Formats: sequence, C-alpha cells, structure tokens
Amino acid sequence: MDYLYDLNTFLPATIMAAAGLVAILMAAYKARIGNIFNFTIVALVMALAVSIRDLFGPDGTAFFDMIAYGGTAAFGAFLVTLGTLFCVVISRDYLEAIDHHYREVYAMILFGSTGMVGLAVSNDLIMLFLGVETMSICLYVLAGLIKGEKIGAESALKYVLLGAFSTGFLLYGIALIYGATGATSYAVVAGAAEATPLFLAGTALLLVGFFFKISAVPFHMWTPDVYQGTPTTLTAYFATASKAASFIALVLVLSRMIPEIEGVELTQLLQVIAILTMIVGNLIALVQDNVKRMLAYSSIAHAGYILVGLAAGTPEGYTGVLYYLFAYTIMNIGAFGVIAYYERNHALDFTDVHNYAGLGYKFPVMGVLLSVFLFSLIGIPPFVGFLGKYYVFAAAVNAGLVTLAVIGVLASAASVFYYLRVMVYLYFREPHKEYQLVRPGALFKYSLILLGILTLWYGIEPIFPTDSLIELISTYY
Amino acid sequence: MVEIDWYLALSAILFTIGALGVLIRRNAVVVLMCIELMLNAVNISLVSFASYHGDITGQILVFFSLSVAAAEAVVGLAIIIAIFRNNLSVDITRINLLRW
Amino acid sequence: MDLSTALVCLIIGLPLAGFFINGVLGLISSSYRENKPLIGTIANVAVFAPFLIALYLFFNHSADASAVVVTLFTWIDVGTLTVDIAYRIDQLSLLMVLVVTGVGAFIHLYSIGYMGHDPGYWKFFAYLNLFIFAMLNLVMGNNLLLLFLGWEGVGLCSYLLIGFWYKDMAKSDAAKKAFIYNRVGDFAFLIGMFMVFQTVGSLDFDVILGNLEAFSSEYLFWIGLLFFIGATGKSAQIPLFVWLPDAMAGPTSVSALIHAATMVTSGIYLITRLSEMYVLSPEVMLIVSVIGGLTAIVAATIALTQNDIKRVLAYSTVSQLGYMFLALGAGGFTAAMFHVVTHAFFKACLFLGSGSVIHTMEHVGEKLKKEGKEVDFDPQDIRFMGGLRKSMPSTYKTFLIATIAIAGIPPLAGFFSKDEILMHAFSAGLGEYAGSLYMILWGVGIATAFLTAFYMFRLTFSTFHGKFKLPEKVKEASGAESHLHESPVSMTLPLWVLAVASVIGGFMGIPNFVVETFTGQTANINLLHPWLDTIAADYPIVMGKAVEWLLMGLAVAIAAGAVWIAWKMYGEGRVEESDAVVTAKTGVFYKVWQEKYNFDEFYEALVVRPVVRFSDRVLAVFDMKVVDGFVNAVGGTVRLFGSLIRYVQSGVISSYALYLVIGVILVMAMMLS
Amino acid sequence: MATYAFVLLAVLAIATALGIVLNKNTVNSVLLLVLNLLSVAGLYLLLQAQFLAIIQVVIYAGAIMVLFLFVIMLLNVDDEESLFDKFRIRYLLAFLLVVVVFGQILYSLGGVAEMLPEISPEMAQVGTVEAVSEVMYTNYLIPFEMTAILLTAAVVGALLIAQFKIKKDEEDE
Repeated sequence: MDYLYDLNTFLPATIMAAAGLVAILMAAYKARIGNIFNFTIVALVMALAVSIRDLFGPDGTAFFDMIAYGGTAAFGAFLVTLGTLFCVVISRDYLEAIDHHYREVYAMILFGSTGMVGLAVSNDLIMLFLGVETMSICLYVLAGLIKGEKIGAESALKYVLLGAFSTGFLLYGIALIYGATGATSYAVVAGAAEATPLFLAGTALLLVGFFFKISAVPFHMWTPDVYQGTPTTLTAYFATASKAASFIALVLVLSRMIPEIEGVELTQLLQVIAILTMIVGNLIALVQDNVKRMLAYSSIAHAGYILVGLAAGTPEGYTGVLYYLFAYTIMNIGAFGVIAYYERNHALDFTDVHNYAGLGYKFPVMGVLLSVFLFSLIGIPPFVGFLGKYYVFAAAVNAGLVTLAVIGVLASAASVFYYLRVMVYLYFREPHKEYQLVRPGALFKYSLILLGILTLWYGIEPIFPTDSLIELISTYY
Repeated sequence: MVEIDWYLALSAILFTIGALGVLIRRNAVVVLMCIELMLNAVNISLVSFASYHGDITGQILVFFSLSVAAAEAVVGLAIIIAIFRNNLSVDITRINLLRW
Repeated sequence: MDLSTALVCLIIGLPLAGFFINGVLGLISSSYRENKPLIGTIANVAVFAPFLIALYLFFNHSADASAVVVTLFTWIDVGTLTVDIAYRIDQLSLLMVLVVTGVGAFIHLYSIGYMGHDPGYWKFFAYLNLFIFAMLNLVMGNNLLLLFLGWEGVGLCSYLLIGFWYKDMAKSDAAKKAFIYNRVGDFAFLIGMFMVFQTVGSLDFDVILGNLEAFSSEYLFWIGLLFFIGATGKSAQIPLFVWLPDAMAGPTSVSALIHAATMVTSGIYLITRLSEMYVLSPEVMLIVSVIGGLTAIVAATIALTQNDIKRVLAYSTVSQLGYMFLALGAGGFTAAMFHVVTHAFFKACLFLGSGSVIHTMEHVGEKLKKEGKEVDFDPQDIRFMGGLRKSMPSTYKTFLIATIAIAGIPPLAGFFSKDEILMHAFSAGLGEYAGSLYMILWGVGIATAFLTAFYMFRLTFSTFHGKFKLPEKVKEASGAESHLHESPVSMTLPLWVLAVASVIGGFMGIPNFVVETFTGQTANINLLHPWLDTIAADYPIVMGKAVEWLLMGLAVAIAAGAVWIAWKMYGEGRVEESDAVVTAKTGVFYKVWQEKYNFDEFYEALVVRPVVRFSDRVLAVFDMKVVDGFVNAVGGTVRLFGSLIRYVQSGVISSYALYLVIGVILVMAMMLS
Repeated sequence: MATYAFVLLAVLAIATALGIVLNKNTVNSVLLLVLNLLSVAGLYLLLQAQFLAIIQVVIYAGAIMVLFLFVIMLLNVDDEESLFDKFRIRYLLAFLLVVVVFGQILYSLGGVAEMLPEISPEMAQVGTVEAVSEVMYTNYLIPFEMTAILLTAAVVGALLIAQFKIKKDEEDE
C-alpha cells in the first residue's frame, strides 16, 4: 500500500492533529494567545479547504480498510471541520470575556476534532472506538473549562463518569460483534454475520454507545447539565461537531455493516427511540428558563428528528440525515454564537430568558440573526431547518413510517412555543433596566452574518459552490 | 480444557458487578474504579474471543482499550481533583447544582 | 426567458425587493429611516407595479385558457419528491393576485398618511411589502408546499404587524395569540399535505387534481377535513376564530389589508383551489357549511353588542368569512370567491374609514392635551363619537357606501355576492344529501343578513349621525368639536377608490337569470362564472327563475327592513339609549352576545381551570406560570408534563446511570426479541 | 490443570470485584482492584495472550492504580457511609436492573461454545510481542497514531483541568 496516498485521504484529520501538536508547543513556550488562535484558524481553514476538495473526490477505503474516504465519510469530515472552524472563530472573544481563555483550549479542540473526523470516517470498529474516545476525552476536558466554579467541574464530572460508563457498553458491543464474526472491519462483519443472539446483542450495545453520544432518550440525561456548565461557544462545539461526527459514523455503521444481514431489523428500535427523543426533548424544553438548557433540550429533540431519517433506513433517509446535520450545524452554531455574544455582557445574566427583554433592539443585527436561527430551528420555511425536516420526514413517509412522521411534525409543532418565547422577550418586552451592550468584534460579527446568510441560502435554493447540495449529498447514497 | 462460555460468563459477571457499583456507590473515585472494572471485564471477553477465533484483532483491540482506560482514568481523576477543590467533597449525590 | 416568466418574476420579486431595500437600509442607516417620502415611494411602487402587471396579464388571459406554469427553479429534489419554485397563472390565481395587489396598493397609499408620524415607519412598510410577497406566494404557488410557504409567511407577517406597537403588552399578547392559533391550523394542514403526498407522490396541483381517483374515500374525508381545519385557523372560523378580534390591536391599515381583505380569505382560496377534491366528499362539504353558518351568525350577534369601532368590523369580518364558508360547503365556490372580492372592497373601505375616524379622534385627544385639559377617552369607542359627517364628509360618504354594500342593498357589490351565496344554500337545501340541514343553513344566512344590515347601520349612524358626544360625556372636552377635521388626501383617495369599487364591483357577477327573464334568451352577462368555470366545481343551481326572483326579493326586503329599523333606532346617533332598547327586547340573549358566547371563558373553564386546579392541589410545588386563554392552557398542559418529566432530571449521576441502564435493557430487549 | 487455574482466578476476580463495590474503605477498594487486575492478567496467560498479560500488570495494575491511590491519598476523603447502614430502595432497583442486563447478555451468549469449541492452536504464536507489534505498525497504524493523539490530549487535558490556577495571560517573554 501507498502510505502517502492513504494519508492524502485522511488529510483533514492529519492537518488538525499536527496543528494540535504545534499548538501545544506554542502553549508550552508561552506564545501570545492571539497567535495560537490565529494559527488554529489558519490550520482549520486549510483543513476545510482540503475537506471540500475531498467532497468531490473518489471514494474507497484506506489504511487496510481502517478508514473510508469520499462520499458520506468525506461529508462527515467536512461537517466536523466546518463546525469546528466556526466554533473556534466565535470562541475567542467569548472565552476572553468570561475569563477562561487558556492557551491549551485550542489544542484540545484540534485534538477533539481529529478524533471526530476519525470517528466520522471510520470503516472499522477499532477505528470507531478510538475516534469516539479521542473525541470524548477532549470534550470531557472542555466541559470542565469554567474552572474555579462549581458548575464547571460538575458538568465535567457528569460527562466523564457517564461517558466512560457508556464506553463500557460500547466496547462490550464491539466485543460481542467481534466474537460473533471474528472481525471488526465493517465489510467483513457484514459478510460473516448472521442474526444470532450474540450478534444482535452486540449491535444493541453498540447502538447504546451511539445513542449516548447523540443524546437520544433515555441516554440523554447528561446533555442539559453538561451543556449548561460548559462555556457557550464550546457547547456549540459539543452540540454540532461531535453530534455530526457521531451521526455520520452511525449512518456508516447502519448502511455498511448491518443491512446485508438477514433477520436484523432495526427500524422498530430506531422508531421507538426517535419518538421518545422527540417527545421528551420538546416537552422538557418547554419549561426551561435557561436559554442554554433550552437549547440543550432542543438539541435532544433535533437528534430525534434525525433519528426519523435513520429509521427510514433508505438512501433517501440517509440523504435527509446528512442534509439535516448540515442544516443543524450552521443554525445551531449561529444560535449559540448570538447567545455567547449576549453573555459577554456582564450587565445581566444572559442565560436567563427573562433578561432578554427588549434585547432585540439593542444591537439589531444580533437580534435579527438570533431570530433567523430560531426560525430555522423551528423549521419554518424558507430557512434551512425546514428543508432538513422536510427531507427526513418525507423519507419516513416514503418508507411507510407515516405515524412516525406525523409524531415528528406534531413534536416539532410543540417546539414553536419555546423558540417563540425567546423572540417574544427579544422584541415584545420592556427591558428591566438600562445597560449598554459591547460591540461584537468584526470577525465574530461577520462569521455570524455568514451563518445567517447560509441558513437562508440553503433554505431557498441549495446551490452548493458548484451543484445543488442535496444532489451532491444524494450521490453519496 | 475450559470452554469459552466460562470466560464469557465470567466477563459478564464482572461487567455486571462493575455496573452495579456505578449505580450504587457515591464516591466519585470508586465509581471511576468500577468503570475501570467494567472495561476490564470486556477485555476478558475480547481476549477469549481472540483466542478461540485464533485471530489477533481482539488482542489489538484490548491493547487500545487499555490505553483508553488509562486516558479516561487520568482525565477522570483530574476532574475529580477539580471538583474536590470546589466542593470539598466527592460525593456524587451532593453534586447536583445542574439539574431540571 | 419568455415574457410571462419575466412578468411573474416582477410580480413576485418587486415586493420582496421593496422589503429588502426598506428593511436593510432602514436597519443600517438612521438617516434613511428619516427619509419618509423615499421609503413610502419605494414601498408603494413595489405594490402598484405588480398590480399593473397583473392587470396586463388579466386582460391577456382568456377565460378558457389553460394555466400557465412558470418554473423558476427546483427547490427540493429528494427521492420521488420534486418541488419546484413554480408559479401558476390561471383564472383563480389572477383573480386573487388582482385583489391582493389592488387592494394592497391602495392600502399602502393610505398608510403613508396614516403611519406618517410613527417612528417605525420604515419597518412598517418593510413588513407590509413582505406580507404582499408572502401572500402572492400563497395564491400563485403551483404546489401545496409553496402555498404553505406563503401560508406561514403571511402568518409571520401578521404576527409582526399585530405586535407592531410592541411596547403595549396587550398588543404583543394579541400577536402571540394570533400566531399560535394559526399554528394549530397549520399542523392540520401539514398532516393533510403528508397524506396527499403519500397517495399521489406529488404536491403539484395539476397532479393532485388529475389523480383524484387515487384517493380512497376515507382519505378524501380526512384530507378535506384537515385542510379545512387549517383554513379555520387562518380564516378565523369556529373554533379558532377568537384571535381575529384581538388582532385589531395592530395598526388599522394592517387590519384592513390582512385581517379583512387578503390573509383571512386564504382558507377560502385553498378550498376553492381544491374544489374538485372537496365535492367528492359531501360529509366534509356539510361540515364546512355548518361551521361557516354557525360562525356567521355567532359573530354577527356579537358584533351587535360591541362598542369598539374596529371590533365591530372585526366580528363583521368573521361573520362574512363564515358566509363564504357556508357558500363553499353548499357548492358555491364561485359565489364564495365572488364574495371574497366584493368583501375585500367594502371591508377594506370600512376599515380604512374607521382608521380615518380613529386618526381624527386621536388628534382631538392630542389637541386637548396640548390645551392642558386632562381628558381620558378611548378613541375607538363609538359612544364618544357621533355627528362626524359634517367635519369628515369624504370619510362619511365612503363609509356609508361601503355600509350599504355590505348590508346587501341592490345594486351595490355586496348584494349580488350575498344573494348568490344564499341561492346556493337554498339550492343545496333542495338536494338529496342533508337537504333539511342546508335549508336550516339558508335560514341562518337570511338571519345573518338581517343582523349584518342592522349592526352595520348602527355603527354608521352612531359614528356619523346625531351630535358629537365627546363634549357631553367628558366634561373637560368642551370645544373638542373644533378639532375635528378630515383626513389628508392620501387617506381619502384610497377610500374613494374602494368606495367606487364597492358600488360597481358587483356587476361582474350579475346573475344571468336577471337578464334572461326580461329578454327570454340565454344571457351571458355574468363574467365570473365563465371565468372560474375550469377551476371551481360548483353545484348546479336547481331552481326555477321565479324562485330565484322570490329569493332575491326576500333578501332585499330583509336587508331594507333591517336598515329601516336601524334608522328608526339609531338614526339620531343615540347609541346607548337604543342599545338599551335592544337589550330589553332580546333579554338574556343580549347578555350572551355581549359576553361573546363565553368562548374565551369556555376554553378557560374546559381546559385552563382544571389544569390550574390540578397543578394547584397536586403539584403546587411546581413553578407554574400563569395560564391565560386556550393557547396558554395547551401550553400549560404541556408544561405540566414537561415539569413532571423534568423531575427525572434530578442532577444526580447515579440516577442518570440508572436510566441509562434502563435504556440498555430496552434496546437489548427490542433487539433480541 | 488449566481448569483449576481458571476456577481459582475466576473466584478471585469475582470476589475482589464484589469487594470493590461493597467495601466502605476507598483505599481497600483500590488494592482489591489491583488484585482483580492481576487475576485477569492470569486469565490472559491462560488464553495465551502473553503480551497483554504483561502490559496489564505493568501499566494497568502498576501505573494507573498508583495514580488512583495517589489521588485518594491526596483528597483523603472517606465520607461515604456504609452501604448496609440503611436500606435504600434504589439499591434494590439497581440490583434488579443489572441482573436483567446480565440475563440478557447471558441469553445472547448461548450457542457460542458450539461455534468456538476450543482455543485456536495457532494462538501460541499469535499472542507474542513480535506478532502484536507486526500488525500494530501495519494494519493498525492509524488507530495506533490515534491512540498517540488520545494520550497526548489526555495528559494536556488533565493538566489543564487539575492545575489550580493557570496564569492566563502572563506577560510575553
């Protein structure tokens, strides 16, 4: 085999890993923190460029079938890189403002994203396991970034204990699948497997591991607590990049490892989990006053919608899932970004929705942007969130899962209440006291505006740089 | 000659005991140890599968899982130290500021 | 790009461009915000130009021409589903486009004067343009999804515009109420859309209406019902109508445009568009009719008792919309569309006239304040008005014309459309399916016609006749009449245009039998029926000419009688004394009407209070927010569940792990079974 | 012979595992975990995985457990009351739940013995250091490198989290 060729297929992760190592050295030698930030941005832009190149490249497997490239895998790498880049961009001012801007943060993010890309492109259970763990270790650390305050350490502790606990199940699942088939490579497993109890139990436990990472109900309990205790911009990172990676890996597992085997029927399971996730996520989100917690529950609900597409199990459904992940990434980072901007102002506690009264008029661009992102999260046309929902629900209907789609529509209907509540406070309530907002930095502001434009752009006519995005994605299946 | 069932059953028993420990112990350090116990139990399954398959993949995976367990232990313990600094306690039932 | 594509792009694109120009420039430049003439010009051009283009298209489209579909690009393409951004020019959509842009254009013109002193001038016009854009998507979209896009869009704009004066708490609550009630209907719409897609695999109107045999009768019933529920939300029918009167909190020109002329008629448009599907399910048709008839009479009786000038008009709108649904259900799709058009003319005129009155009353209030007199009165309350005809001649004349039109006095517009609706109800009453019910509905229609004429003249007389009552009622307001004045030309010009339209608008729909009786030959004087012939699947009218004449005469007599009674009672502008007489005559009913049939209270008693009581007693510990109105009650119920589930989230890691293990058991069990 | 060794090691492993969970004293728990890990290392030998047995002892039982012990000594907390002081319904529920999971896993293991009747004869050669290292640097190169990143991240992360107060913005030198 040609290592260089293989390395080329894994280039985004390689760039990020190398950049992470350099970032650590820079931190060790006390480089100016702004330089580390700039360096990280440059590295991520390079990685993004490479990953966009890979979107149009061939597909296959590399490194002795350890990883896949091209197609869905390339899309996963692209999504992770995109999400990481925007999260890093919005992080600097925010971490500075909350006084937790450490040099090592950027290295941790880069390492975490390396793991995510590894996870998203994995073609072997071993690679999957290591990708998940590399990602998780970094996330555990980032969850505890608010040092010296109780909530910071608490969220990290919850995350690490429950995460490691779920790792146990994930690893057990891999072990049982390995026992049943004598292999870990997806293709070989698919060829050797039969629907024995051993294999089924292994698949079940593997799925448990996934369900934890994508915070599906009832494996979701850590999500709101961890999201609340984590610095907001990194919460965005948790909610988008890591979720996208996990979902893409799940798509690969479901489409490459499971379907060849007779007697393994996942639709019903995925349906039940999807229904639970949509209902519970939306219901609890309704009663939240903390905006971050509200978004955490909403992200649980969104995981439910994505599971609808997975339950459909058709190429159409997987296409919908990929599109939804893209939509979800841009609109969610946007929403968290605006909230992070508000939080930079210490005049009030801007995680409490009551303090958003009249805020939409303070710095109109930010208010409008937040509204755009929230409308998109509701799934109102013509924003990208609507198309995402449309694709997954339509796929479910076409696969005969009408009930599931109807429940999905109803559940997303309920979500109007809590998203709208934020907007009502933004525009229709009088502020309690007078205060001034800080001006957002140029990079911060323009990247959020860019996300807002993307949210609208891909909701109206999804033209990717060269081709319709959905057409491009559908070629991956 | 010990049949593979026995190894697997032992692995399941140890896994279950570890899980039980996670569910009922309140000391965060002990919970972490119980998780190590669970990972370790899975390793037994992996090694026995590898031996009975005559295939090295399982052993490689155990090697990786040991590394992961080590990494998790390191980070977990660091976080426990951090939480002890803030709360002066590692009792997980008292660490519930974030809820609802 | 051929001509029709270019013209459609202009029709759709200009309002959108107007929205962007005013919205973006207004947002970033404070000097632009002050440049009111420019803002108003841009916004008006963005609506007048599409109106002219639509007129051009209208005259170049013959009644039997097939639909022109202009596809701009493919919006969604996944699996078997392809949805284009495609607009449809056919007889029905052209009619609606003319109404939307025509009435919309004059209301834009009116707003220049009406909103002249508002600091949010730029924002207001940006929203109005956006509304026109969304409404055009609704009526021109070639598929259900694009229609739905417009459907959501107009809901959003209505929300923004009702809550325009957001500083007022009641107004923002009204906005929320409207938005959420509309959403309730929207879900039904969405589910119906899914069912349609499941059956025919497409959302294009041509495909749906071309494959009607693919639908089972259950599906026809459910789809029809679901779309109708969607329509009850948007078009303010029982049981979802309570948002519309509250929506009067917005600026008056908004009420005229959105809540009288255009958005609220989109439910009627939807059902007419799918009329071929609806006629296949007589059960749904009956439901539509019954709901429409009920809404018509309920709202009319409530309107009788209101003293807020805009609320009377709001309930009148609800009532007239009910009339239209009555027509739809009786198979009179063309009649319903006819009434949509005429109603747009006279109701917009009435609303704008009321805006003119309110404008003046507010002006009086301000002047008195300047003179240092402490006065406090509601500028929308007719009990403070009266005698305005002397100082506001144009407003008075146009308001009177529109009132005559809505009352159904020939030969003004309302007479013909209303008459045709009643004719259809009567004709359906002679039919086999549920004939007696339709006959009762016809009776309800007649009664409503009486009430309509009565309360509308009550309103007109109380406002414009008699003496100006503000100085009598409020001691400090002496000399207030000197401050009364007519509104500026930019406001009265639209009034006159709409008044003229209310006079002549009915002639497009003169029934053929009128001419046939005299000439003895087959006449073709009615323009609307041949125009909509290819789209509206009307039931035929099964009556002799004599019966038709009789019915017409009866309707005229009823209306004239109502006007006469109203003149006797209210002609001197003595509103309160005469109301007392009505109260005495109707006794307990009046109370019921005044309380608006206790709809809000009914929702409160049925849903809100049990929930509150339950949460008070059983779950007193929970932080239950105050629940208000039906919507919040639904929210409350859901919140209650949310609170319950929330308790699971205890914050303790061991519990989380426990649930995780339960999840493991669940997943394992499902896999191994 | 192998059977006796297995029984001995298995009993030891289960006993120590129970000890960890039920013991009140945290230090004892760590020591019991060390024993448990050692007995598992013995099982690896029985399964002819010599390399793993060695790293289990050296890294796991040696290094990581020392870390645990170190942290426990550092924190010096033992505030947990004994499990048996007070009966809690939670404990019963937890016990029942894990028993169900155990049952499900056991159910899934039925039929494995027929599928994999005995230790593969070539295993003696496969489990050696050379064999492991050979595939590690070819087939499993990428996971191996990923592990390197993982461990680096873990070390940096642990420093970041556990340091009392990182001086954030030291003057640039």
